[in-house]
Amino acid sequence: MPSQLLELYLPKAAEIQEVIEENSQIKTFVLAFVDPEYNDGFSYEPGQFLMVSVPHCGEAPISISSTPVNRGTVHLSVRRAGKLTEAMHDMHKGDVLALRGPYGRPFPMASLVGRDLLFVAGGIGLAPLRSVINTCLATGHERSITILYGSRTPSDIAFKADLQAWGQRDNVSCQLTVDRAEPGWDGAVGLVTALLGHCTLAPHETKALLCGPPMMIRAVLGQLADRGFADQDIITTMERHMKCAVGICRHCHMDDKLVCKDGPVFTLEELKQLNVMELQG
Amino acid sequence: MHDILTTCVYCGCGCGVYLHEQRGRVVGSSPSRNHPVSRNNLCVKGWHLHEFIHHPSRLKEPLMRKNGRLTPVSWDEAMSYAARELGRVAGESNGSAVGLLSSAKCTNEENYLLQKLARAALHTNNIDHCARL
Amino acid sequence: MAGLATTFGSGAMTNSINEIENAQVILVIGSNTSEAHPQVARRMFTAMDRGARLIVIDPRRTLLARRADIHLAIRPGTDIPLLNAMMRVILDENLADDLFIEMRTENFYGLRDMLFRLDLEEAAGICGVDLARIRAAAQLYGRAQKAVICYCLGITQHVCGTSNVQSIANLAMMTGNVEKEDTGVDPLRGQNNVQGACDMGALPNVFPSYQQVDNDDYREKFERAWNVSLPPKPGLTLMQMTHGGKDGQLKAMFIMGENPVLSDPVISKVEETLDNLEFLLVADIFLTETARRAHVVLPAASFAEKTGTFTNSERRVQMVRQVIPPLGQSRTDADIIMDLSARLGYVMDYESPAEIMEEIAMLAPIYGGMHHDRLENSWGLQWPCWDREHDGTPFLHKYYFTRGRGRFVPAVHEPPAELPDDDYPFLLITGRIYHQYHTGTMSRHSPLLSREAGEALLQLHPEDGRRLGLRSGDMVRMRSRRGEVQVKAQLTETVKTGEVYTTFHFSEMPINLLTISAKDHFSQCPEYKVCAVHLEKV
Amino acid sequence: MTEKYILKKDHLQPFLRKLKKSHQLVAPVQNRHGDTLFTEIDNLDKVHIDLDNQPQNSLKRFFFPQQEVLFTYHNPARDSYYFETVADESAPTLYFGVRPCDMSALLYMDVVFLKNARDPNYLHKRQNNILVGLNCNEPFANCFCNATRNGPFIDFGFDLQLTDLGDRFLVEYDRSRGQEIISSWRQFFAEAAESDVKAQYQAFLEARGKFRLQVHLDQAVKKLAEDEVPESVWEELSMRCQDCGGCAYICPTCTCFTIRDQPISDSDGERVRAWDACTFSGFTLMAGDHNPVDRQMRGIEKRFRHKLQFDVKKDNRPSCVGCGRCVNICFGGTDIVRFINMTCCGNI
Repeated sequence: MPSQLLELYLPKAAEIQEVIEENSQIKTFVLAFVDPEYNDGFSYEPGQFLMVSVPHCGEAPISISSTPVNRGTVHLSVRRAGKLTEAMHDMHKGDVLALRGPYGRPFPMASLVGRDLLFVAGGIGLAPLRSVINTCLATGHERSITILYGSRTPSDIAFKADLQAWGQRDNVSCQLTVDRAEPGWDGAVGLVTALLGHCTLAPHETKALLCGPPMMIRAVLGQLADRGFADQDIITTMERHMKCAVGICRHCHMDDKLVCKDGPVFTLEELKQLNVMELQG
Repeated sequence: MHDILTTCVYCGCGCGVYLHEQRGRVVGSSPSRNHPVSRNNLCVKGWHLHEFIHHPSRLKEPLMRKNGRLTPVSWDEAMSYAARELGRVAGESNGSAVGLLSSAKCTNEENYLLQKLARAALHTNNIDHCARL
Repeated sequence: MAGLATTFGSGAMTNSINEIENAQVILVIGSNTSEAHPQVARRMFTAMDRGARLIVIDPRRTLLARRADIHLAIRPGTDIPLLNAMMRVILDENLADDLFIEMRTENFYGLRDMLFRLDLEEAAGICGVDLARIRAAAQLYGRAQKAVICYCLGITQHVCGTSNVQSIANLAMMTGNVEKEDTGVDPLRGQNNVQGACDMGALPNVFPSYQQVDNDDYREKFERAWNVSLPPKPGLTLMQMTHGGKDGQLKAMFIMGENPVLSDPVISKVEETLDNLEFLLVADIFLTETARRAHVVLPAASFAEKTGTFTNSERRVQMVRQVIPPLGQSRTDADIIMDLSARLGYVMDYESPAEIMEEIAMLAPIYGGMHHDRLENSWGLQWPCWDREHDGTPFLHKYYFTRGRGRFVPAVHEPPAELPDDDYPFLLITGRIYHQYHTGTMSRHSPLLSREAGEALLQLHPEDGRRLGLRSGDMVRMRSRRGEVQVKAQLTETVKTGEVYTTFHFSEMPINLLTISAKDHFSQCPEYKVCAVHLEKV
Repeated sequence: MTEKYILKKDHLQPFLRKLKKSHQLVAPVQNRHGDTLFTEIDNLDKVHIDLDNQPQNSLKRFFFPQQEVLFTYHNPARDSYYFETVADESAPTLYFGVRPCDMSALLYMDVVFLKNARDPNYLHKRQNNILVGLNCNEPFANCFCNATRNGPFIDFGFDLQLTDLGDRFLVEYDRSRGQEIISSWRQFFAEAAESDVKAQYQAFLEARGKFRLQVHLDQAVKKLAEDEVPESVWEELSMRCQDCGGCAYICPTCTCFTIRDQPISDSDGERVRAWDACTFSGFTLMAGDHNPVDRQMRGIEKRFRHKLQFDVKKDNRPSCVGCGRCVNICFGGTDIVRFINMTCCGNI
């Protein structure tokens, strides 16, 4: 039995190097594979995800939030949602879980070169986009980058360090908003679509990358369409129940497409051919 | 893989179900095509009949309460203690202070034996099961 | 079960499951058939595809109710006025089967007098269904040549459970819809072998085959067979045992394969009783809530690890075959009982379950011809099966009712023990759901079933939800006069306003802390289907 | 034109006994209860091989078991988490009496399990077998493989294929392994005469005329592709589906599965693959109770669209082999044939 065939579902052990508390609901786990040789050889692209195994909890797909430019570790930002993510939140530095991947079709990084970039994210939605942003900045993206990030409350704002760093870059404009203010917050209050209203964007020059809760996605898509954004210039990443992540078990199907193989990154043009719950009214 | 015909243990329809045995484990369940009730299909519980059989929290050894905690003991210790207690209470009350609950999930033969144990060995008619629920 | 015993003389399903496919009209009352008895619902769907008409009487708009030609969304606990109203309409439009009444029944005049005194408008008012729809249902049932009635715990779990059943029997006898193929009155027994457990005499008042313990001839027969003297007085029922309380009569109990701490009403009383026993022995396959309170817990073999027989709802005795040996040190319940009996000085020695069934066949007339070798090579036999030559009985009372003539027993409305009021404005109905079973001992240990239905949900009408500020998924604190639980709300049109529904499968939401211990005087069945609760957002 | 041979019917049992020396034998066996199932035969003389009735189970569970351990995991301490693969001891197997529908179903499963990625467990079992088919002279009551165009006779996918010609079988081979078997057991096979080949073709023509079910599958596929299926059809289906999963579990081409951890102890467990059905609501339920599909309304619709629309678009043929096993088993009285009738002719 050729051994490499056995690997299809077999995860690789990975040790937690560091746990960053983003907010009460989200933690970022910095991981490195226990096998150093495999760890060095490990590479991925922004937008791809890993199947994370936790003892007795099975597996769950989690998108990689770090940039592939920094080799040696991977960041997984995890929101407390189900049995596996709850178990992860109880893990500390030095604990071992297991990963397999990378899986999925990444963001089309090549098509972003030479275009203005608009990132719109809500809550944990910033995780996959963070990988794209940091990669663009690391590879010297000249055109302007606009980042709009919405959270529920100021204490819910995640990736504060990154937002700080992005703010200092001259070609990056980073704007935050919250649903509900808290004392000491002097920033914008309201939906991320309000921020979008004030941005001056050239639709034909800009690529929009979105990720967040379905309501936010629907609202933003509406605005972008009104401002003349072409469907193939709007890119998002979808979340679905996954089991095999290699296109066999069909849990993640959207009509005839599989989110694990044909996604998770889709352009709006592709999504419109499918009846996708997130797009319906 | 061997298919052994048995009767479903869930509701009162009594479907004919094949349990698939492989290397000492029950690894699947499927309907009998010609059985008068199942007729080649099962409800969702029938199709997953095999899933609870090998669950790790199945009771696998007798337990006895020792200073407040249920601790594993041998069959002989558990049974002799049980027989002594049941016999004592039945003897002292001529059977009226001992009660037995049988189960609609056990077989006819086991229900018959339990009511015989109650009446013949413990001299009581205090036996019932949740037929009313 | 007791209800039918008095009217027909036998408490089991009169006809077989497959006959439902040929019925012209199917009346389903107090049964969520597609969730509790899917194979029976399958026959109903087949019958409907062949042109049969379906009447569903259920407070909730279940899947079956949505499929029905006529759905009477009755107010819980008012089955008798509805059935009486239907019978009155059948009388007024002389759809009764006078020949059948004359030849096969008795005391019809007692029923007729009560029906003529009935005020139809008032009866319709009590059960909250408009009279025109009751009339339509009565006409539909009355005009059919072949009509069947299926009922379940929605009928029996009331203080007037026995009268409910007798009213159903009255309706069937009045229209001659019994004693014939493809007709009948079918109690859908809830569990795989509840029919068998009753047949085997696991009841306080009867030996196997319903031979009364206080009948001297029967008792002497068993005393000779078992050569031991037997107690003459009927024993305590389940509720009398588990609700004895501190000063209850019982000092020791042996509970085999049951979980009363979760399935009996007023759990606080049950726990108090069990904790005050000097000795509690439990045999089960998992450490249930009841087993945790025992002094000794014995590991039992599951149905896949032993051989024996189950009797299903249509009286079919079928083989259960061992697939694998008992796990770990567990032993079959039969071995446990035989070992215990020997230690108590009464030796029972049977080499195999087949030998036990031989003894049953000798002592229980309706199981006279049930031998494992016959059951081994057939799809089982339906009792009564008098001897080895007899091929079983597909439908009962073929020429005569077991008790000779079917007896009409008129019944009048008996309101539930506890109705909603200002303090407890909502009416709680408890019951089952499709993916789980009973107290979850088996079904909650099945990964896929737990994925499909993993937690308790309280079905609540959207309007009530809005008034209480609740959305689906919010937690609700639900209180009755006896206890309190927290449960997740599920807003749905399945239930009417003012009524809520939940289940007893989930130990973390022990609904039976709230239910009432009022029970039917005759059958001792507790009133699970009606009690008053108060709801508030957590 | 592959050469064709003749195998006398009374030589069948001796021929199987020879092959049984090197292979586990699976064939349709009628048990004492009267059901016919594909069964692993221990003793050839104690079983009644039944070639007159359709085996109620297909070959699905022999290649894609209802529950299968992928590997075991061990977590003795917080900083130690390792895995052990399970040696798959499935012996080389000879599947005898495989009808065209079940043979085609195997080829469909190959596409699912081996096209996007090569599933190790499936591949090991698939490489390890001999397939001996049997053409259908007498289609069964619920068969409609003529509508799905993979029966009643087929000419690909098998190692050996038999056609019943009365007192003898006409034998053909499609793959080298079949040819090897014929050459290594030459004493069982005679050259087929021209008349035998003609008789086979005659049997094929007759068989094509014996289908009792009239199924307009192509029309339904066209209507689905052009989205002309009225909403009333989906509503009727959603009122009938009672969420049993039986249509998917019994179907030889339904291969969806779930993967879960089944603990054995506090520190050890098995990662298990088990059958799943797209009609279950838990199939698409995500963490945090978010479900993109409303099962009651859309569960059964997804299954029929997948078989008759999406797979037609992807592999330009429906993923239904017309075996008829799901006909008349549905608790709500629907199945793929009734769905097709509802879509095309508006009645149930």
